[in-house]
Amino acid sequence: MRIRASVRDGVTEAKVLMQHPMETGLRKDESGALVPAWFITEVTATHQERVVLRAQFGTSISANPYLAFHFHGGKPGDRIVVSWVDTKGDRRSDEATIA
Amino acid sequence: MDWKRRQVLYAGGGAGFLAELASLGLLRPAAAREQTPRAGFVAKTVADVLSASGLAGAADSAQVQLEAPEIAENGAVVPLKISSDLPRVDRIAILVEKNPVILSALFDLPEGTDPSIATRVKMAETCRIIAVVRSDGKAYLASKEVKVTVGGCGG
Amino acid sequence: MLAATACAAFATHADAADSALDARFRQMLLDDFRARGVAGMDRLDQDDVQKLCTDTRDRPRGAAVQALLKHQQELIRWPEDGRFLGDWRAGEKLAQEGRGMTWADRPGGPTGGSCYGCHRISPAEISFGTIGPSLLHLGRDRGSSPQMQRYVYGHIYNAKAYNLCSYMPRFGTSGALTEQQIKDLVALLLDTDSPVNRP
Amino acid sequence: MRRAFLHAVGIVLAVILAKPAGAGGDEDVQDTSAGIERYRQMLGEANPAELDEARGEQIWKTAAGPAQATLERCDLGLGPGVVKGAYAQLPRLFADTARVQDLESRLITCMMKLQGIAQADIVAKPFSTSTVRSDIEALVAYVTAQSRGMPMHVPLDEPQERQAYSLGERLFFYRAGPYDFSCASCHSQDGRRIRLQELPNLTTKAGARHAYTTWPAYRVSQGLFRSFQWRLNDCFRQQRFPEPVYGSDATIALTLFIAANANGAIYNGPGIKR
Repeated sequence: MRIRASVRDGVTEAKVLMQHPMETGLRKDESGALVPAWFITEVTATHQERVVLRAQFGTSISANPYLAFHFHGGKPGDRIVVSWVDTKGDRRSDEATIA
Repeated sequence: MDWKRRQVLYAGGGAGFLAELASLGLLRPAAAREQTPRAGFVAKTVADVLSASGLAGAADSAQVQLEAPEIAENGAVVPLKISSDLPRVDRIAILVEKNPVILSALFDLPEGTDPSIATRVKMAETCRIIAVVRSDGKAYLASKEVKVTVGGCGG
Repeated sequence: MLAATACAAFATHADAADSALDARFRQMLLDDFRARGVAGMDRLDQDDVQKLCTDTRDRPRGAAVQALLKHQQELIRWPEDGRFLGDWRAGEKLAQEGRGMTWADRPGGPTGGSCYGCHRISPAEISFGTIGPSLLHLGRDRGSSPQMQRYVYGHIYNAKAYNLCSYMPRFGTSGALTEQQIKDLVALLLDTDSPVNRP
Repeated sequence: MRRAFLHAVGIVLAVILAKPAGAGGDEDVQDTSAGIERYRQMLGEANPAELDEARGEQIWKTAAGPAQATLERCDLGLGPGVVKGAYAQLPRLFADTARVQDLESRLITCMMKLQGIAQADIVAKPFSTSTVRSDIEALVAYVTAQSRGMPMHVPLDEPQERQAYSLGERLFFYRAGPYDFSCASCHSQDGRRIRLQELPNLTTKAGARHAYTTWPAYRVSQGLFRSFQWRLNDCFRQQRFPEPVYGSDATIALTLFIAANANGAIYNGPGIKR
């Protein structure tokens, strides 16, 4: 995951890139076989342990999802954590500090 | 998408398959279906997606802004920005009208988070993208048609 | 005299360097490509047309040009039934299809004309290339007389019979498209019912 | 240019056309271009190639192979371990291998020499698929990103480098295969496109500069990061040629031809493309 966050005029902008294939289950591979669905279903972002965004994804969020959002109350050095869970039950969590 | 297609879709999907069964309501009493958190992702019409997502009756509003390109060079990645001037927005949804799964994403915004989101969606074909926000319990929307084109040598 | 000799000497030297580079180039092709799927190494062998166009950077000149054009014309197999117009709907599908004859394609798999890669054709398709000219309204503008039909058929079959170093593939000569498929493309371009020509 | 176009393409039907070819002067075409331009702008705001850069950096710094060594002593042309700016000066002649090498062939050399990995294992699957990620492509993302903002300066001082340029040029113009294509068929005119994708004219400085400095790139249509070797490989596939050998002299010569034509430009990759 790549997380970038910066604060301007009291509003923190967070930009997140997540590595994930986001397979719809409708795509065929090179041999013509259907690739099983496999995608992120939930994303949670916290700022200093407080939830600032909860997202549910379907199959039609693009591969390697990008997400940008804005919240109040952040200041440089604060901790942001972004976590996701996918249809296989895999989880991933990464953090960054606000610049 | 019909049930048979979903079976194919999730064949071999393991935990994902069970999760979707649960979200479809098939592992729960029928009465609980409306409350399942992912009900919007299996609804088959825009109206059903909206009612399953607590956004029923969404009306066009100039106070919802949806920024999307007129033409997507590739339907696999269509960048979107959604924002709103409405107060106390606590939910945002993105719908792609002609995708096999209409609901693309659902965001819950706690107090202190601005109604301003950017992400990227897949589009199966040229159609309308609909952005819905909920403000003070009422739903509002903006929509835009995005043309999806065939690209490259195609080989 | 001295200048002429020096010139000749230079030319000889340059030719020698050129032929050394030539030999190195040929060896490089052999060493650095490999057959895969339907794409065999024989595809790197040039015919007379490819060679002349390579050597002249697609601006063919010299005595050989007319003879080569004539030979390319002879390679066109005209339909025995004398008909050129097929089904424009099938033609539209072929025009959209870009697959075929790459190392990733199955032998006998779908092979298209890749027409939209280079040409504007039906008005509804906004994703079209511009390497070739726009063909929108072709039949409307130029008519669809038997001569015109034959002309378009010939061009699709073997573009090199009309312009030796055209960028357009020789779809009939190379075996990429069948007679019927070329007729379908002619119909797409010239049939009055085709979206290309509808008012 | 117009004359040259008519002459060279000569074209199918140009002689009998009432209207000039599709480029320019057409409102629909203009609208489409503006729409696509906006799409690209929005895409440029975040490039998933960053994920590959991060993964590549980790691979670079992780001990691997029989020798359990990292790639941190790899010499990419500016001395062992120097990554910053190295890509902007590749391909170039390397004394230790006595060979002109591009980034990818040089990465193979380092993996063999420093880590003791067999060449066959490295080049078995050099390109990512939807299920398997290529380590080399991630390394390419990491290394190329370290040249962002630096001027392209591919050396042509050595005879071997100049010979590679000439061989690359020959390959660029070599027409063959069932469709009679060369690289030049698509890449020797200004302002042309395949479908909606503009084709850089790689025979001009401006065209080569724009194209070379935005590769390698994240391809949104594939959801994958793609290296320059992949770019050439897929062009040859579409040319209906046999497959170029990964990291071969032919691919390096062609890369050098384009890269040297881009000299003086500011490297701006990795890019993001359709």
